[in-house]
Amino acid sequence: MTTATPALSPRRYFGWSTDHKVIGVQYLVTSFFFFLVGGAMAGMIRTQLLAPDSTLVSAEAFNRLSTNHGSVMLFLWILPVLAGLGNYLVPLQIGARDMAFPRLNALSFWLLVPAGLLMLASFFVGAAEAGWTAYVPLSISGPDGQTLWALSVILLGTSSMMGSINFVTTIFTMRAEGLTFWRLPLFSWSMLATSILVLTATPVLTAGLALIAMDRLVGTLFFSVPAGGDPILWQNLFWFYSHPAVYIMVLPAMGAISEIFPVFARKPVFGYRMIAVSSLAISLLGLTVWAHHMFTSGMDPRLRVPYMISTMIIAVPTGVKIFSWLATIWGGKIRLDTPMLFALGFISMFLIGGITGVFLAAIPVDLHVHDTYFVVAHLHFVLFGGSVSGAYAALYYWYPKITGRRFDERLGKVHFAANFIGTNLAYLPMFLAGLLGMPRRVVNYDPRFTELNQLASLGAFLLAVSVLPLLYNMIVSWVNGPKAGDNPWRARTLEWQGSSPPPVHNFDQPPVVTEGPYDYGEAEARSMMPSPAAAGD
Amino acid sequence: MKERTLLVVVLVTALLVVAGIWVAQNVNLMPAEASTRAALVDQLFRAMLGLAAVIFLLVEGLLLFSVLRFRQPRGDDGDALPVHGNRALEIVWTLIPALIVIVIGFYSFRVLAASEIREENPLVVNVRSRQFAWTFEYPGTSVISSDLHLPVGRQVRFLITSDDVIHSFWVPEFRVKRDATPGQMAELLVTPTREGTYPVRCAELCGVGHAAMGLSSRVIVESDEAFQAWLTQAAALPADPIEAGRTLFKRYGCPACHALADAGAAGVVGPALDSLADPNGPHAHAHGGMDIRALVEQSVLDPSAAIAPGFADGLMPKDFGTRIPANELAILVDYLVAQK
Amino acid sequence: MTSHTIPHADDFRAGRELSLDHRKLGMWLFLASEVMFFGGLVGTFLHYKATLPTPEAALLDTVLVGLNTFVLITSSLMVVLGLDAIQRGRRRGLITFLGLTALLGAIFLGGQVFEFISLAGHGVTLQSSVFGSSFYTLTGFHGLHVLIGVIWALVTLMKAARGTYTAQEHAGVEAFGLYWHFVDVVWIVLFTIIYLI
Amino acid sequence: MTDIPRTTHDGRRARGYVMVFLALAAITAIELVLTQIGLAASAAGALFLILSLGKATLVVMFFMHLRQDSRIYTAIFLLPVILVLAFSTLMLMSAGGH
Repeated sequence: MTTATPALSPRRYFGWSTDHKVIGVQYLVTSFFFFLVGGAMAGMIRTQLLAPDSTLVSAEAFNRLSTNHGSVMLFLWILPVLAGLGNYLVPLQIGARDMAFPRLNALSFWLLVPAGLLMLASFFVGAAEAGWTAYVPLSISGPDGQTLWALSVILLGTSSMMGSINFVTTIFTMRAEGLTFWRLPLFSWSMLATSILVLTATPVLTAGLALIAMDRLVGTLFFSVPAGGDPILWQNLFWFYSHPAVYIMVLPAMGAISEIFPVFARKPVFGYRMIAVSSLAISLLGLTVWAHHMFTSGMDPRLRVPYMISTMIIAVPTGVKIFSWLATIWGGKIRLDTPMLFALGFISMFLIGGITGVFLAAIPVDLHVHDTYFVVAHLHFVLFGGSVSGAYAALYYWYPKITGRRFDERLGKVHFAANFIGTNLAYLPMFLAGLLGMPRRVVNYDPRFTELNQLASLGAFLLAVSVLPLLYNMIVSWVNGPKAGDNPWRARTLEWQGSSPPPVHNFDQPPVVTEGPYDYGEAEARSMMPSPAAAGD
Repeated sequence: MKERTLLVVVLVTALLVVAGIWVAQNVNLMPAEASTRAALVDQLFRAMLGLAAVIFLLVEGLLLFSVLRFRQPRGDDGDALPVHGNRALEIVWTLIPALIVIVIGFYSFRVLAASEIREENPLVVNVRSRQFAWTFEYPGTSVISSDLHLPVGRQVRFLITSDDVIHSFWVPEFRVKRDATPGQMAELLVTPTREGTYPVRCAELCGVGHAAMGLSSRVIVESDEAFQAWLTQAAALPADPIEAGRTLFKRYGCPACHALADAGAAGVVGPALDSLADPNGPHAHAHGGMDIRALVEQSVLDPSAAIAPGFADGLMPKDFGTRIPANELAILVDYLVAQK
Repeated sequence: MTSHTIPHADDFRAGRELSLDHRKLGMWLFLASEVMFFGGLVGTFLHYKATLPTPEAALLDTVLVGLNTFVLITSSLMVVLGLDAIQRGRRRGLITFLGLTALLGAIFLGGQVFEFISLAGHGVTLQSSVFGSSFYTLTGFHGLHVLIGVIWALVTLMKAARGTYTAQEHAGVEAFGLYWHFVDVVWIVLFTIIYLI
Repeated sequence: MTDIPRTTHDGRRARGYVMVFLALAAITAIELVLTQIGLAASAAGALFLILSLGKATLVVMFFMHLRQDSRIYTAIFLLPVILVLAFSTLMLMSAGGH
């Protein structure tokens, strides 16, 4: 049914290619490199925090490490890895030959490289040291690396926006015949919801960063307090993007979970429309809550309560998603392969992040725990326990599609076990440290928090080790893993109906879709037929 | 079959509620309660913890149960039943979380309002932060201290600001923090309820000394008598004028910017003040017919009037006029003028 | 550059069902992000206008800038007339109107540079005050967009001269038109919040 | 961009554009005159905002063809505009919490 794919040399991954599949893999590999860089920084931070008064790392070096650990992990790992997954899968899931603007797609990847180099180069001229939040006036007087950091984040924002223009246009104008919006796979739905957030929130951060860069380079007075500059203004500009950013970073991972659960439970996703609508609800609500990061700052006290309410409302669509996933696997025939394990891990760990998010939304509690290790634990449970576990699940699930090979199941399970234990061990103790009085971003701490920090560091080291089986598996299995066949998981979404890896133009004839993406258990239903010609076999 | 599932649901719900209540009453993760606000916040926190326990046990329990109960039977590659949705169930699990969130929101609002009630005649304390130290000033007295002393039971009205970057004044045992933003004065109301010594933390990254700043100052909540005693002792001056002058020189933070061997000060931001009165000493330029005592007093009250060559204007605080009572100013100026 | 897109039956069928053209949709999405970018700068300008009232604001010459606004509105008319011309197959008309658009754009930029020089003469510069910073940054970024628009107009003009656009296929002209009108709308908002209120 | 419904190829559309242009020019002229009269600040503020909203709507509806194009384009443009209005209002309101 599918033509033999011409042998493509791996060299295509190193040059300018407009094939969305090549660009997808370029995103995945590049972001993984930065994941290791960010992870190394985390390792140094946790080694320093093994003892309350350790002098292994100087205070200045520590501030630079924690600033860039945050920036690298958020802007150079999570955003690009999810963009890579979206790039590879959205055209395949909707039956298109490529993205709507292939050249723009290649450019949005190739902006990532200078941006990443700029951020790493900042270490040679004195790296940024005002936290990934770069609060003014501290970030105005910092070393030159802060300017490089700002330019790097502007480039990344531009790349992210270009990607979103591509995703929205592709999903709206290039869906295959019969693939209505209510038959769109949930991963593509999540990319659509994410792109709306990217396009509306990123430009405001770009404007803010431009102001910081001008204050540092040209001597404008936007954030000069003696001249009347207002530090709260920067916080508003920053958080207007940076809270939607955390939804940008979790929605695609949620989309991946919505794809994996039906396949490994052999059962249709429960409440497809409610999940799709929840993605949009989270996306739009996400734009109205940013100032819950500023309850303790000098924001207008009258505005605090409305932000508390809108933040708490977001727990409802998130709850709908989690309960829908539970209902999906209820009564299913669950196969605990690695993608399913990570998807289950996502739910159990993201839940802890989500619940503590409601604690942080409650103003009186937030006034105590804001900017403490309670927040550090919360953000790592939603971002590492959540997004990264989701990204891992997606990597394992679509690995046969991208490479045509099967990964080693045992190594996958080892990676899951180490990752699950490591995450809980690393971040649960931080909740307690935060409640008891340990502030955030400190190079030394009160001796009463020693044991909690040692536990956390132990967890972090386990996480560092847990990446090894993943790395080995991904590389070695691609070279000589067993052939996976075209649809090893017997999934029904369109991207699995062609050959694996798919031909350069994805589908020989434009596919015609005749029923939903998750119609498991229907006796006569065939998987989404890729094209009329194949209807006969 | 219907009754059995109903029974199971009721049983599980009862179990969860009991677990939630047990957690709310027995699990305490917070430090000591040392303010009226702390008591209120801890009640809210424990209630939310109980609710969180219920939700956590429910979801993780369902997850675990499903994984065990609905494992794929060996050799059965078929699909499960094609269940696409259940309108009633979806409505329930949208309304219940919405209800929970509304209750928590309302409860939080009431706790917030209750913790910001103004009592009359609060003790006003100025909290000044700079890179990398806290300074607490007691208006109406000349007391400036790096440790915060508070009488128990009396509401404190903190007026918090910063001289350079953003810091954040946080006392974990009081359960509250407020950012010290430069160029702004933030107000914070706290009523200490438990005597003891508690740490003062800095909760906003403010530079290389951020961690040190969070380990340097303490708040000492004590009885009113002890507090008054401390206040008078801190305000007291040694009898000997030179000794008193030296104490005031240190108390008002002059050593941070000025060097003066007599007071062991080594600041470099402002000019050294050794041999200030020597007409042909380093400060000869400024004399210009002015009486040296008038010049020194003017430089304290209005620093920009005469800037020593090689030093920048605008660095020395301009508010000493309001902060230093007249009698203390006289002692300080006499002390400086006495530097030969 | 490996272009592998073999001609395929119909990529954008789904778009036509929603009467959407993928190039126009891409342009509108880009303009949406531009609205947010200027939104950030406008928010900053308004915040400081409210918190730091300054006599420097009185130095602004509303009448001169009013004329400049008139120039930009006229250039918008030129663009739509140019588009109308190509839709009727009149390539010469398109070329003339694009030339006029670029000229008017340049005149607008000249007017702004003149205003900046006179303001700087009164001591209002990027570094002189928060008002100076926020005024020059907001109007500067807009001016930058006008400059990009003038260059884009000239590029479109050259392509028109080479016969790229016909009555049936003139997507490039429409994209440029959307961008130019957007820059005009941004100026209409800026003119009001900076000079009028 | 073949999705614009074709109206007859006569000068009617061009004349329509000129009419819109004249309206824009007129509003701008009115605004300039109003600045010279020196109205009370608050009244003038609201009036100018309405006038500029009118001008912007004219350009967007007629010059940018949002009137006859798909509602999706309008939604894509309106969402950011609403967000900017909300963000700007908040920036105007909160002059710091002290």
